[in-house]
Amino acid sequence: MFKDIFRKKKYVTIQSAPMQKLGPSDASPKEPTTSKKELPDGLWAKCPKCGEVLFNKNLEENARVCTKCEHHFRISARGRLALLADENSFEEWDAELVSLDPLEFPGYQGKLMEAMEKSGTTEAVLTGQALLDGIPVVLVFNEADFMMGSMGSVVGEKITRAIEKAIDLRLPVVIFSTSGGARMQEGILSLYQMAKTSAALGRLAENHLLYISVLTDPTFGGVTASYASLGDIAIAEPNALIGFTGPRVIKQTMRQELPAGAQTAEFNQEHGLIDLIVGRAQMRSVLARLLRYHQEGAQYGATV
Amino acid sequence: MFKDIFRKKKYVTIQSAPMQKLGPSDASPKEPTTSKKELPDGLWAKCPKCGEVLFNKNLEENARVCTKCEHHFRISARGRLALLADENSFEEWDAELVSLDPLEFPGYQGKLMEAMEKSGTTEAVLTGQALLDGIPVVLVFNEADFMMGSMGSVVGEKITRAIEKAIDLRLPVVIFSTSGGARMQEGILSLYQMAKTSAALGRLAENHLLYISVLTDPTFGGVTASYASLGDIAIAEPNALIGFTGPRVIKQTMRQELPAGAQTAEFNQEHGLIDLIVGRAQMRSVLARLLRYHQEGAQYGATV
Amino acid sequence: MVQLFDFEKPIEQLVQKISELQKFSADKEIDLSQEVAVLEKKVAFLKKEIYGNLEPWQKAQIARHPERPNFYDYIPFLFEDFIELKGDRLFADDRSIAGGIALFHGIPVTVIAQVKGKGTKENIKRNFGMPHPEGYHKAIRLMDQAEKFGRPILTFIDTPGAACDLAAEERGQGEAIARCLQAMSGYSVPVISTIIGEGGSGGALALGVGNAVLMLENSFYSVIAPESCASILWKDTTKAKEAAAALKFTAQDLQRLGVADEIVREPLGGAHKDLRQTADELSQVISKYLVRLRSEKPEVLKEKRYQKLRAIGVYQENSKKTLGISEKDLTK
Amino acid sequence: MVQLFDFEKPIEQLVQKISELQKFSADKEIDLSQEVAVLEKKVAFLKKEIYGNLEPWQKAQIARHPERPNFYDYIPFLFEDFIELKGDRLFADDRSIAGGIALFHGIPVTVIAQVKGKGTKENIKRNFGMPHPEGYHKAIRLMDQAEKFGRPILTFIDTPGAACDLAAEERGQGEAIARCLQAMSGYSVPVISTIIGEGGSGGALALGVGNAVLMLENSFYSVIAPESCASILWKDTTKAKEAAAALKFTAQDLQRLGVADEIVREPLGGAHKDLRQTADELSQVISKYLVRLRSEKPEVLKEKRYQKLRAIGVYQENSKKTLGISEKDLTK
Ligand SMILES: [Zn+2]
Ligand SMILES: [Zn+2]
Repeated sequence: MFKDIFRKKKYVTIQSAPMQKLGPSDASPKEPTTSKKELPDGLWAKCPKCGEVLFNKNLEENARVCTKCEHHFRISARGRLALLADENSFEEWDAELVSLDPLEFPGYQGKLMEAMEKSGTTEAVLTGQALLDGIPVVLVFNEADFMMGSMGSVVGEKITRAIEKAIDLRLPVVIFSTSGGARMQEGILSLYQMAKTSAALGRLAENHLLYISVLTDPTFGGVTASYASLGDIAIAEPNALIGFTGPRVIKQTMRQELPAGAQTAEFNQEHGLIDLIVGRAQMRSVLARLLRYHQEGAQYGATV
Repeated sequence: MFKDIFRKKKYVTIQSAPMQKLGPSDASPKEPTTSKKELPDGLWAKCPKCGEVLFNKNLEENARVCTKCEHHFRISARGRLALLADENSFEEWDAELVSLDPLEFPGYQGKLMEAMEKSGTTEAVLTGQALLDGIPVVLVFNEADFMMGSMGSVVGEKITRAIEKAIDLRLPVVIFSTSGGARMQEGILSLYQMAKTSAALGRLAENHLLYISVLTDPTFGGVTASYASLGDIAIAEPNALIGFTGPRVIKQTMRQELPAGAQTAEFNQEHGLIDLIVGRAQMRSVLARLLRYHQEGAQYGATV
Repeated sequence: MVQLFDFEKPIEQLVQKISELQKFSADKEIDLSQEVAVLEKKVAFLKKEIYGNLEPWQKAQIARHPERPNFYDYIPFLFEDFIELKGDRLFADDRSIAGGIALFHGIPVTVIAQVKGKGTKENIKRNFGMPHPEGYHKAIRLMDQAEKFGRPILTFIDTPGAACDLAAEERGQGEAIARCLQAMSGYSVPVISTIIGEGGSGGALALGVGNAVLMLENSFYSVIAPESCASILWKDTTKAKEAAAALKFTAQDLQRLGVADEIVREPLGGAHKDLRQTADELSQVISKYLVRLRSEKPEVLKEKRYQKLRAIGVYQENSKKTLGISEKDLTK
Repeated sequence: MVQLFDFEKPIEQLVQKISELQKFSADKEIDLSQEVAVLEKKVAFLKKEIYGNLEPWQKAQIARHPERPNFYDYIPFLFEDFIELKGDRLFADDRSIAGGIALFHGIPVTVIAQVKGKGTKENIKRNFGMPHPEGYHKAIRLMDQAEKFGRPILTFIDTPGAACDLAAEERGQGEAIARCLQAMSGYSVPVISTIIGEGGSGGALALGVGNAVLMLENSFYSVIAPESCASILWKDTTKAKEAAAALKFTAQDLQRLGVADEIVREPLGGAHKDLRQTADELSQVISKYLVRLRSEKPEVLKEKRYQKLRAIGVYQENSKKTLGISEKDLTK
């Protein structure tokens, strides 16, 4: 049953080219940053912030940022990769890892198949090595279209392997998180991926290697409570929703209505949790500067 | 002019005996924990908390804790020493260090002389080595009667030397702080004693040696902002006032009236700044247990 | 009186019948000892039958029992001495996490425990055992000291989950938990984590990065509360029972999935039926692991803890292999 | 227009007289160039006379001048690039302390600076340059990263003192400063601290534990504000001038007392008279020390910083020695 999917898609190193299609991540944007789509698929998208109707083609060309109000639409893992990595520099890792259904959880297999079809990828994370403005770096991207980037065994394992490889290669790590949190359908195994990825990042830190965490809309739950919050430098995209507990659960559980603007990137920065808010257009150059200033040889340690 | 004072007092190792006179520290207690004395010196003291008139003799025998309401009166450095150290075990260090007047600060020399007379000691800190319930420990006590325990060059130097000696001897350190803060009359030199003592405690920590800070009434300013706040374990006496800025200055500067109970030991504990509040009667046994559990050989590290 | 669950009622009814019979026998001076003996046997059988075959949802109910022993209840039975140390040195003392230095079988250890309250008043004080960031910061502070002084760390987990309110969000609940996970994964001292009641999601996991993970027989440890899971899956919180089964969160499940190392036996009916017996079992099992772990070198302890985490997860790596999902695959 | 102090007014009056004279000369077409030249010489002389002999209290006024350059003013002149990094990851981002990574003479450095606002609105945002505990926590977080990645640390001090309100007390102002002192004392990277304006008490010292301590010519660095000192000593805040003299807080005093390593020259009248010139001087002096410190081994840097602190203080050790207090004693 799964077989066909794996035959159909052969994940080898793909070329990154700035103008390639970045979607379809936001074709059906989720609340609360975006409202339900009212337009036919493919051609147009309506900006959930300013209401502008945008040609999808123009939106793609603008890195899926609204040309009128700079609202950041969601973007696929490969779309982000294309915006950041130098051409032909990306080498994907561990694409062959796929999820099983260890708990025989009701409906999980079907959900996995749906997610693969929707996202065109095998799991909720893309990992590998690339050059960013000439600087070698390990890149990790959550894929929102795959079960809202949720972390099960495969996501945890792929991220952990990427970090471990970064240690071997003495490379910095940049992780773009977009996730609803731990993946319920793998139960305790998902929960412990939080510990596993955090432990791997601990090793990275012991090796004095840089980790930049870029939090994008949305980052919640077990992902906020693990790798997304452990960056030496924490960057967020403007207006991204970031938190531990989602606003709906807070309302249901605590009967507490969050104030306007709560859990936005700006709110998180106000509360000391985010170093920098960087728009998608500036992301590559900011990352390049930060990576460059952390390259070995640039620092004191290497000069003596 | 100072000479007589040094001839008069010969500070050699003194014996600690539980029943020795603990005062006269509180003969003239300072606001805000205690009101102005209305009783003739020596014989009686009035409890500033419950109003009870107490025989000074009884008060001394009860470690200067009110026999009715358990209010903790201030107590001299040597009074504390007597309550804690095993008999004949105390070896005083650096008693010969005395203050100069490096800034030729108006009135400082006179204040030093007054302080010596009032306190019967040469400076605002007493340092040395002792046994506490058989456990070797470095002990440091601020002396409130010496310029309200303020830290100038001598206090900073004596504390730093005590910490450095503790490192040499691989002993834990217990410091009882009682201080208004850095000593204005030595200007920047006083200020840098904060950095000096903190740096020495940093070395102690690197050596994996225990530091217990006991904060007593009052601990403020540059002492709170240095050695008093760096304990692995922070203990406070009940109801002791502890803070960075004194309530009067906050009121004057910020026109902000502190709420009742602010800056008490209990307030500080509520705000996460104090591990334990320990009454004077239990202090020795609590310290003994903590010291014992930290003795080398008691831990995992030493067994492998 | 101790609150009873529906599934316990057949036992209780039988027990009542016996006492009625005994009263009747005494009043009327009729010998019914044989009948009583038969019934008592039946009670014993029923207890084994019912308590021995509890469903996940029933275990969750026992784990959440209002009279289930909490950390403070265990202290006098587990430790020769316990000195509680408070505060995160940053913001507050969080009473849903207790920490301190204890003497366990003669060995100084650092103890960190989540604590639910008994009764409404204490529960409010302890936020129903749901820690805020300051609780995790306190835990890290005290565990860092354990590492500094080479003391083993014992953690006790009992929480519905981390606090989920605006204050928690403002003070970085996610980062606080993540820092706790990272800190625990890096220690060179032995770390033993025991789930004594409810192990709710990331809030529980934050204290769960042990060299050994132990679970009381009727505790559970789950990625999500069964009610929330039912609400998401079936938009129906009353289906918590089904969700409880689907989540595989019992001690037995977790042992099978490579998370729990050992299950600590509880008296029939749950820990609240006999605190001392539970504490004795707990003490013995922890001691067994502590002795074992203390014989390891610091760097080995750290490495083994990492490898333990590293091995958790089930996935398919070679895409040529058939994707049959079976018990065998759990061995990876 | 730039605010003038009373002691500057003779200069200003003379300057005005010259411009009046020049206007008169132009209007009436009378040659007064000789008279103007004489007056201009007199201005030059007066400037040297006045600015070259400033009293401590006058220097304090210059250091506190509302238009004195703050850290943000210096950025474009000191650094090729500056990336500001925010937040303590615990509670808030304190805007009275700015931190980040900068490129200084081509070298990546971590920069931490206290920042007063310009004007009321910005001053409120920056709490008049008085940091709360979260500011010090942010500083420690960023400096710890500098240590982790082997980057030199540059700190810039400009604060009336740490925040002194209830919120600061609640969140442990004392401990936050103490932790900052301890952290700075333990780094193995070069640390250079420069007082660019007001160095107010413990709040300033928290960023002052450098291998080198530099002071702008008109900055001051004091254990207590002169007003507070006057209030305590003479119950009279108007005697701040006398207190300023007693406290020996000028750059020259601090160099003599073994705290300041070098004084960075300012233009006559103070840094606000010529930002670029001040920044250039500052850049050169920092660069000189940075080159020197970068040639040292990490463990040596740490040890030397400790020994520098260790040597600060003046006291009498041998009681047999006469207690004459003189300049000589300052050598200890
Ligand atoms: Zn728009
Ligand atoms: Zn009393």
